[in-house]
Amino acid sequence: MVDIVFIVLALFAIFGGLGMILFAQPIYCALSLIVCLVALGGIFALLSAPFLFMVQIILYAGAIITLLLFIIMFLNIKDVNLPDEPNKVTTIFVGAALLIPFNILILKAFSTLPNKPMHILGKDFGSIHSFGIELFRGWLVPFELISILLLAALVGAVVYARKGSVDG
Amino acid sequence: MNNFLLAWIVLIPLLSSMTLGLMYLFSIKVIKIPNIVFTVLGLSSPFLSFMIGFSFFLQMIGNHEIFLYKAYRWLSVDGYDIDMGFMADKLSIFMVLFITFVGGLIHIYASGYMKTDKGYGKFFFYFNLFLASMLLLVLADSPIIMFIGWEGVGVCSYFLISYYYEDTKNVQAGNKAFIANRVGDLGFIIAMITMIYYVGSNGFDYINLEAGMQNVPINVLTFIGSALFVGAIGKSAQIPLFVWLPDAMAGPTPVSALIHAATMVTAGVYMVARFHFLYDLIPNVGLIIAYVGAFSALFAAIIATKQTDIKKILAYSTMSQLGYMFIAVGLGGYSVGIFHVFTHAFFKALLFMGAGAVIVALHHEQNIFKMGGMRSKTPIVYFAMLIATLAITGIPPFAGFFSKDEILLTAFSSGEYLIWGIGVLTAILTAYYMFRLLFVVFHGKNYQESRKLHTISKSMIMPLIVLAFGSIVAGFIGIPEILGGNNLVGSWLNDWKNSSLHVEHSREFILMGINILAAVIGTYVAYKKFFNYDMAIVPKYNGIIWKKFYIDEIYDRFIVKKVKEVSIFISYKVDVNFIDMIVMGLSRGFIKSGHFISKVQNANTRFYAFFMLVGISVISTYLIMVMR
Amino acid sequence: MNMPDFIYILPLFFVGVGAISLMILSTFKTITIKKGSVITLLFLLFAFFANVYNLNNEDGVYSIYPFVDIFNKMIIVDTFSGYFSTILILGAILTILIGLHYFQKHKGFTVEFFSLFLFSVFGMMLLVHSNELISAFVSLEIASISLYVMIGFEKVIDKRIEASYRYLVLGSLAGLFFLLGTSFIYAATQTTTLGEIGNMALNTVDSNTPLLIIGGTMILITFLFKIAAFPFQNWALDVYDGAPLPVTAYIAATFKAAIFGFILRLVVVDFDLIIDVWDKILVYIIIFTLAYGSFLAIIQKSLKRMLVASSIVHTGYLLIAFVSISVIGESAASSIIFYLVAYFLSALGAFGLIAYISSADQLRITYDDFRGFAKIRPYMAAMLSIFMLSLAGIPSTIGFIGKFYIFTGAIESGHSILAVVGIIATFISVYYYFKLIAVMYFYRSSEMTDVPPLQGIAPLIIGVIALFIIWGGVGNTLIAYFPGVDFLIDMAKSSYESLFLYG
Amino acid sequence: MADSLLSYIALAMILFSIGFLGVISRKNIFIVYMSIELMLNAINLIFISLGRYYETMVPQVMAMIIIAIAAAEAAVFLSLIVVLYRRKKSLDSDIFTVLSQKDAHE
Amino acid sequence: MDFGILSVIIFLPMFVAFSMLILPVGAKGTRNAAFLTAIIIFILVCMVYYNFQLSGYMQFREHHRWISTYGINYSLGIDGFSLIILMLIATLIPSAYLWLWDGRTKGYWVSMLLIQTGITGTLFSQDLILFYFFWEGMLLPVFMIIGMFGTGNRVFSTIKITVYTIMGSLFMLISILYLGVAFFYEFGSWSFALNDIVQITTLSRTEELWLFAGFMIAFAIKIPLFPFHTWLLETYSNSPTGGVFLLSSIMAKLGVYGIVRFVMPIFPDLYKEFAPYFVWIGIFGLIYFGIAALMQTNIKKMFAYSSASHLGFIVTGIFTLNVYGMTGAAFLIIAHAMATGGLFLLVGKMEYNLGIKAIPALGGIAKKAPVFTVFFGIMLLCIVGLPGTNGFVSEFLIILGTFGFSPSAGVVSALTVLIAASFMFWMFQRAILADNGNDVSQMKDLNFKEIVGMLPLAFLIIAMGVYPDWFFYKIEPTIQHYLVDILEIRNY
Repeated sequence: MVDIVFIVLALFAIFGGLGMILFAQPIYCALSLIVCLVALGGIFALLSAPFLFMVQIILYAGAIITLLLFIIMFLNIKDVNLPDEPNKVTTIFVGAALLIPFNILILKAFSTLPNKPMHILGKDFGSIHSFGIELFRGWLVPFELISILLLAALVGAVVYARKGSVDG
Repeated sequence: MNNFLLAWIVLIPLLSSMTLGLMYLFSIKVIKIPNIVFTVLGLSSPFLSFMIGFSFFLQMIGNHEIFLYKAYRWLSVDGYDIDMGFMADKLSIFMVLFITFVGGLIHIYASGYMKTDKGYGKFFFYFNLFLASMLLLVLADSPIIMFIGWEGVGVCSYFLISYYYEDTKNVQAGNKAFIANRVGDLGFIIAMITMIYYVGSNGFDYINLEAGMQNVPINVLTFIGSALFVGAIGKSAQIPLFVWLPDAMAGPTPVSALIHAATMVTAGVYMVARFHFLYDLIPNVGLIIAYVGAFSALFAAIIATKQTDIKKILAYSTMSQLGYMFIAVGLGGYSVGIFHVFTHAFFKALLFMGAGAVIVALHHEQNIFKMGGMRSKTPIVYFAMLIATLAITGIPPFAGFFSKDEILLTAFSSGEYLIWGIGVLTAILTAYYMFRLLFVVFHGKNYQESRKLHTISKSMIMPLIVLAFGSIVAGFIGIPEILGGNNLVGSWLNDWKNSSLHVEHSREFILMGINILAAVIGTYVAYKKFFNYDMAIVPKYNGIIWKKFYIDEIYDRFIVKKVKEVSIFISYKVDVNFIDMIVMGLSRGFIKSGHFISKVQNANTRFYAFFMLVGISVISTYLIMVMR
Repeated sequence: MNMPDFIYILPLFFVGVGAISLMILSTFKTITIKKGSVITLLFLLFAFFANVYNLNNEDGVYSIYPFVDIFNKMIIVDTFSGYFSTILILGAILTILIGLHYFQKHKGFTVEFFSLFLFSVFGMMLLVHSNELISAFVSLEIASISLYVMIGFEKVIDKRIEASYRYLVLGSLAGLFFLLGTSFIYAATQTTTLGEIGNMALNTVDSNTPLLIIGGTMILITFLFKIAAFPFQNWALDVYDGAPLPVTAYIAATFKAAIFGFILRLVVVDFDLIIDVWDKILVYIIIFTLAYGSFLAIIQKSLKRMLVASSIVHTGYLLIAFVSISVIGESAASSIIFYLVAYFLSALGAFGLIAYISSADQLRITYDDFRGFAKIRPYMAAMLSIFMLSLAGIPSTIGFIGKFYIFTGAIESGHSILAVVGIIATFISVYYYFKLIAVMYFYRSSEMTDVPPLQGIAPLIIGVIALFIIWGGVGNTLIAYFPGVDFLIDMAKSSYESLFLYG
Repeated sequence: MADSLLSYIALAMILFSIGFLGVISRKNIFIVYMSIELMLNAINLIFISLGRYYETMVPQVMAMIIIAIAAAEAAVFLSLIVVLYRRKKSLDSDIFTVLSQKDAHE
Repeated sequence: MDFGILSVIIFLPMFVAFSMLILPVGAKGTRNAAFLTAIIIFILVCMVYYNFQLSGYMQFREHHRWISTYGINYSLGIDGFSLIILMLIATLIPSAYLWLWDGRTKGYWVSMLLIQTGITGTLFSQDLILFYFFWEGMLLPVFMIIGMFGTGNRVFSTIKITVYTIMGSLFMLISILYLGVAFFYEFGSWSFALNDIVQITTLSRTEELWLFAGFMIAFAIKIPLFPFHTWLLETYSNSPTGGVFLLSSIMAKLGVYGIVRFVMPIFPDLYKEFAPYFVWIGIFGLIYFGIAALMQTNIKKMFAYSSASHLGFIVTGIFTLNVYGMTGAAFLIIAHAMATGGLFLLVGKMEYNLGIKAIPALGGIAKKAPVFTVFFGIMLLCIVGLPGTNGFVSEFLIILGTFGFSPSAGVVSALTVLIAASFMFWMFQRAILADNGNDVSQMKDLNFKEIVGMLPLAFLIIAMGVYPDWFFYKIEPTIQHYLVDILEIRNY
């Protein structure tokens, strides 16, 4: 049962990803990405990470991609503005070929880890409670740093988004 | 002992020349110095040297003393010392005497000849320097010091030949002389260095060399002897290095008289005589020397028969006479050779000076066929020239007869009949071309009467007379025993007297007769052809003899031109197109690769990412292989 | 809160607070560029003094985890980080001083720029202080994101935003490999804290090594990307060229130092066991990096691009020392540190001076524009020459000593071939560095009135840098009781020692 | 299948590869951005599966941090896209070639 | 001599140069200061010469720590071989300054002073890194002086010589570093001092070969030996007088000096093993460059070739492995420095007056400038190796040494007397003596200062030719030391 769920979700994720890189229209791509991300969220849940499942749905599918869609709409890109991409598929195949050794390498390395059952753990694991405790006990520094990172990104976004005096 | 005076024989002309040189520079840059100052300085040095030399000569009479004087240690490397040493034995003193004497006379002559020249002081600077070098050459006690003089002589001749340096031709002639001499020097240096290694372990003066020579392998000695002889060939203008001598006539006539007749060119002969102890051990090389001399004599005589330039005729005759000398020294008759050097110095100097006088009188005309009838115009010169011509032709009792006769006698008695034959043949030719010259210049008729002659100063005439006298009597010091003389030269130089030189009296007389006959034949032919020659006709010569057997052209074509081609090939082809190409090609290659690589730098983000992907892929592949 | 611990993070604190306060201040119209820069300088100076205070620790070499119960060993303060912080802060200070003229002349800059600038300094400093991979990545991101924006700050210029875009895409892409590597290392060792990784690796030698190696390799890829090594170098030329000159100077001089500060710590402390695996890869990477940079630099006509291309070459030199670490840890690491200082000074000087010269207008860009420069501005030309000589590694400059250490180390560790390749690269570099000197001195100028005369603080600062370069190269041969070259290398060595205080 | 760590890793790597392919094959800068987001998510998947594998919360925290980083990048990226589109009126990343060596100021 | 006389000799010119740069002094003031410096250094060098002991070992040693981490020391010292080059420098430079007296800018004088520092520093260094330091440092002022004050395609030739010589010296640097590392591995401490480096025993033959090559390439380029000579032509023909003077008369010799000072003691076995090859390379260069010089129309290029030809001969000399050849080489270094230096000064004047370098465009100088011609002639005769000049003594000794090394090589090397004579005299004919109808009315004869400057050279050329032994005795113990102690040749 879990296997089937996993396979279905994995297929959704993969096809979502493929759709993202294959569709010409950005809007379709964004939608494919949402499919992919939601499927991934499902897999997170399979991996006993309910909090992250939630975050994935809300933050990614909800916020970031919505923002993306908003900007796509906002820019109102017409078909003529879309770049012509004749070599797309060729590049993908060549790139895929080049990525094979990389993937083999990584899978080979992971196969050295001993096999362990991966069924869903109890309620406590992955819950917001245990998550919060881990975050604030052990990972305060990165957490605080994230805030500074976001501040910096904020300043950057402001700088870019602000209309320059000679902008055009 | 007052041996240090030996050094002064050399030092006096040297100092005098230095003073002259500085004074000359001073005079052209600051204040003009009157010529008389130069004259006094320039002329006094040969005679002072002559006096000193004569004093040694006097001390030497009757004993076999050798005077040595080591001034200072010239060089000391690795415990091996070479001294700046002077040595006077009979040979060197003999040379010193006639060099200073004849040289002094030529100095006097030059003071008249060069009177109006702007570089009067410079001329005497060179002249004295030359004299100093020549004296060093003969007075040196070791080959290396001799070489200093040897080269000094060469470079002075260069400067004197190219004395009128504004004209390219003169400088070229000087260059030619110097380079040809240098070829000879190459041989000299090689010989010298070989000697140091094989012979000179105890010291490098003649005495030690002579002692050391005995136990050296014969092939080494042969090598040394041959190399040395190359030096002699260069200096004494023998085949094949003679080409410079005729061209050297570009210098002022006193130069020709001094250098190319009396002194410098005889250095080769002197050198062979000086190394008699070496050549005694290697008679084969001596024979080669004799043959080279013989052929040079003949060759030069043949060329001389067709020349028209008065000085060139004399130059070829010099070469021819030098050939005689080499015949003598090559066959071991060192004293004979030196005797001929001695007599030759007188009459050849006389010939040149006479010719010079004629040339001056005719406003520097040198073609004999444009002269003519000078007998009446310049009678003293005529008689001087006549005596000299008779002397060179070998008419008894003039100087040349005795020495030439002895040479031919030497050749005959050594059993080298071919050489003897060539010698006789050359004697005929000598008589022919010398009288040809004399007849054309002094007896030719229909010359341009209207020409106004340049006056010949007394200082030019006086030495002529002295030398004419010398040309008559010089031979008497070497009258062979057969004629009742006691061969002063031979006994003076008896160290070098070849013991094998004994033939029957009757045969000696016959030989003498043949010589006289040869001279007469030559003279007669010349008389027939050129006495009262019609000067209106300037003969146009052609043919191989007039062209001097194309030797110059051959050298030019096969050596000079080739070297120049190689030079151009090296400096403009190899260096520029090959070696520099590699260097520049390397840098161009760098820049080219830079441009090639910059294609990667195409500002395409996707491409950059792709490039990264390739890198990652390669690294992954490597890791897969490493980690199994 | 105990005071000593706080003192240790005071430099970081000052910079971070400075960044945030400038962000707030930037909303006020009254804060001009000049005032902003003064404030920035003020914060940086505080940080600098705090840092120097820390460095002058009475124990000599020190190593401390401040607030260990809260920060959980994720931040470390030791001589090593102090040394690098000094470089970074100094770089920032110098950049501000040199670039002030430039920022004032160019319209596009606002006070936010200084805020971002301080953010990036903060990120870099944090990077050398991080003792944990995730924090390190976050620090790296802080620095990078600030830099992306700083590069594209003048968004009216195509060049700038393109550079920004390219750096953003490729930088993020490269950053992903860092995360990937972290995940693998975590998979192998169940920790991301430096020091513990090494211990875990020691304990579980066999089973998880492949994962550790791959994780390390992934991090190495990011590292190679950030320092612009082959084959991850393409961005460098575009980005540096596209960036405003002071920013280019800043990135070239300091960012490399920060990256090396972290990676040295990581490699020396944790990857001791697996570093040999990379030797062969790195050898090829170095050769290609040197070749690529050299060939690219030789064809450049623009001075800026030449300096940038040559910075790839300098990356190659640094990597030579990096390879040597596996054999001769101490001297190789300290030679990297020394070379970083040498390059930092030379590059900052060179870029800074060019920035100063071309701040008024874009007139002096190519070699040819510098024709006869020595006649107009002899002192500037002399300084520029000193920088070029130092970059080329000619004796009597600090660059020579740096190269000396690196090549000696390479030979010592048996990588003679790398030393030879490095030498060849140096030899090529002579061509393009000396070309500038030749152009400045050997030609007559045509028209030369537009150069800003020597005024303000920038030329003074650059002059001081030039003197420092000479001092670093000559040392104490002339002045007997003055610290010589030894001083710098001793510092480098003690900072290396501090990495092992907690074994 | 869902019990094996390797299958999760494989899925993650596939997604990562797809993302990489997107970066190298697509000119549209939106899609480039989305590809990077996808890759980030793939890494998240690795972390989370590792968390499950070792039964610890740490990787989940890391994944959370990564999501935050992605958000920060998104802010800058998207604003940059706006700037780029405004200036170039195009989303084709291939036309941004001011800085290529060919066009470098001579 | 406890005040560090060698340091003073090295750094006084540099100090003066920098002072002049900073102080607001004009060209004239700088020139006076430079000349004064040269004179002071001459006096100091005379003191050194006077106090020099007749032994083959290093004297006047100075030793200070410099970069102690790597055992690099500031270590100076001289022996007989350095001494003669030092004397040469001290004599030549004031003379040259008198010649360059008028019309040079401040930068010119500063460069000259800096070059002097580089040269003397190179000469005294006993530590390999220090040596490299000065060796490279020397290049910079040369670079400046050629580039700023040269003629023709000066920038190109400047870059060429710089890149060329730096290439060589960088290979040497690698070799030096390698030696340092080898010393470290063998003895456990760092040192680059020559005395320490020579003790290394662990190098394999292959390593030694590479290191040897590294050193030799650097020196061969500087000298220059065939085939590393192509920088020479452009540089010599485009350099200003002072630059080419120093390049030809001193710096080229420093290449030879480097071989003797460093290559010989560090690689004695290879030195002996490769001696035949280098003897032949030298002889080949001698002939090759000599022939190439023949058809050069640019007078400075011709001298460049002539210089290269003689330097080949010097190299032959130092590789003959016997006292004759090596002393001869040392002597030829002096002789050639004086003659070539003098010639370049003279030609520089000619160029300065007439603005032409092509031989066909010259001629008739002798008439216009007799004193000039006299000095020209003396230098020329020295180059040609005429007895009575020191050129002969040295050539003779080298040929002697070469003959001792191999008779065939000796015989071939004797060709030098012919080759030099042919091109030099031909040039003399065309450029100076013969009147080719060219306008040389601008040519001025030497003025008083120039005569004073040239006199020491001319005097020494002749004095050393007439009484060479007087100059020999300071060198010989050093050469003996090289051969017996370093090369361990006892019976040669």
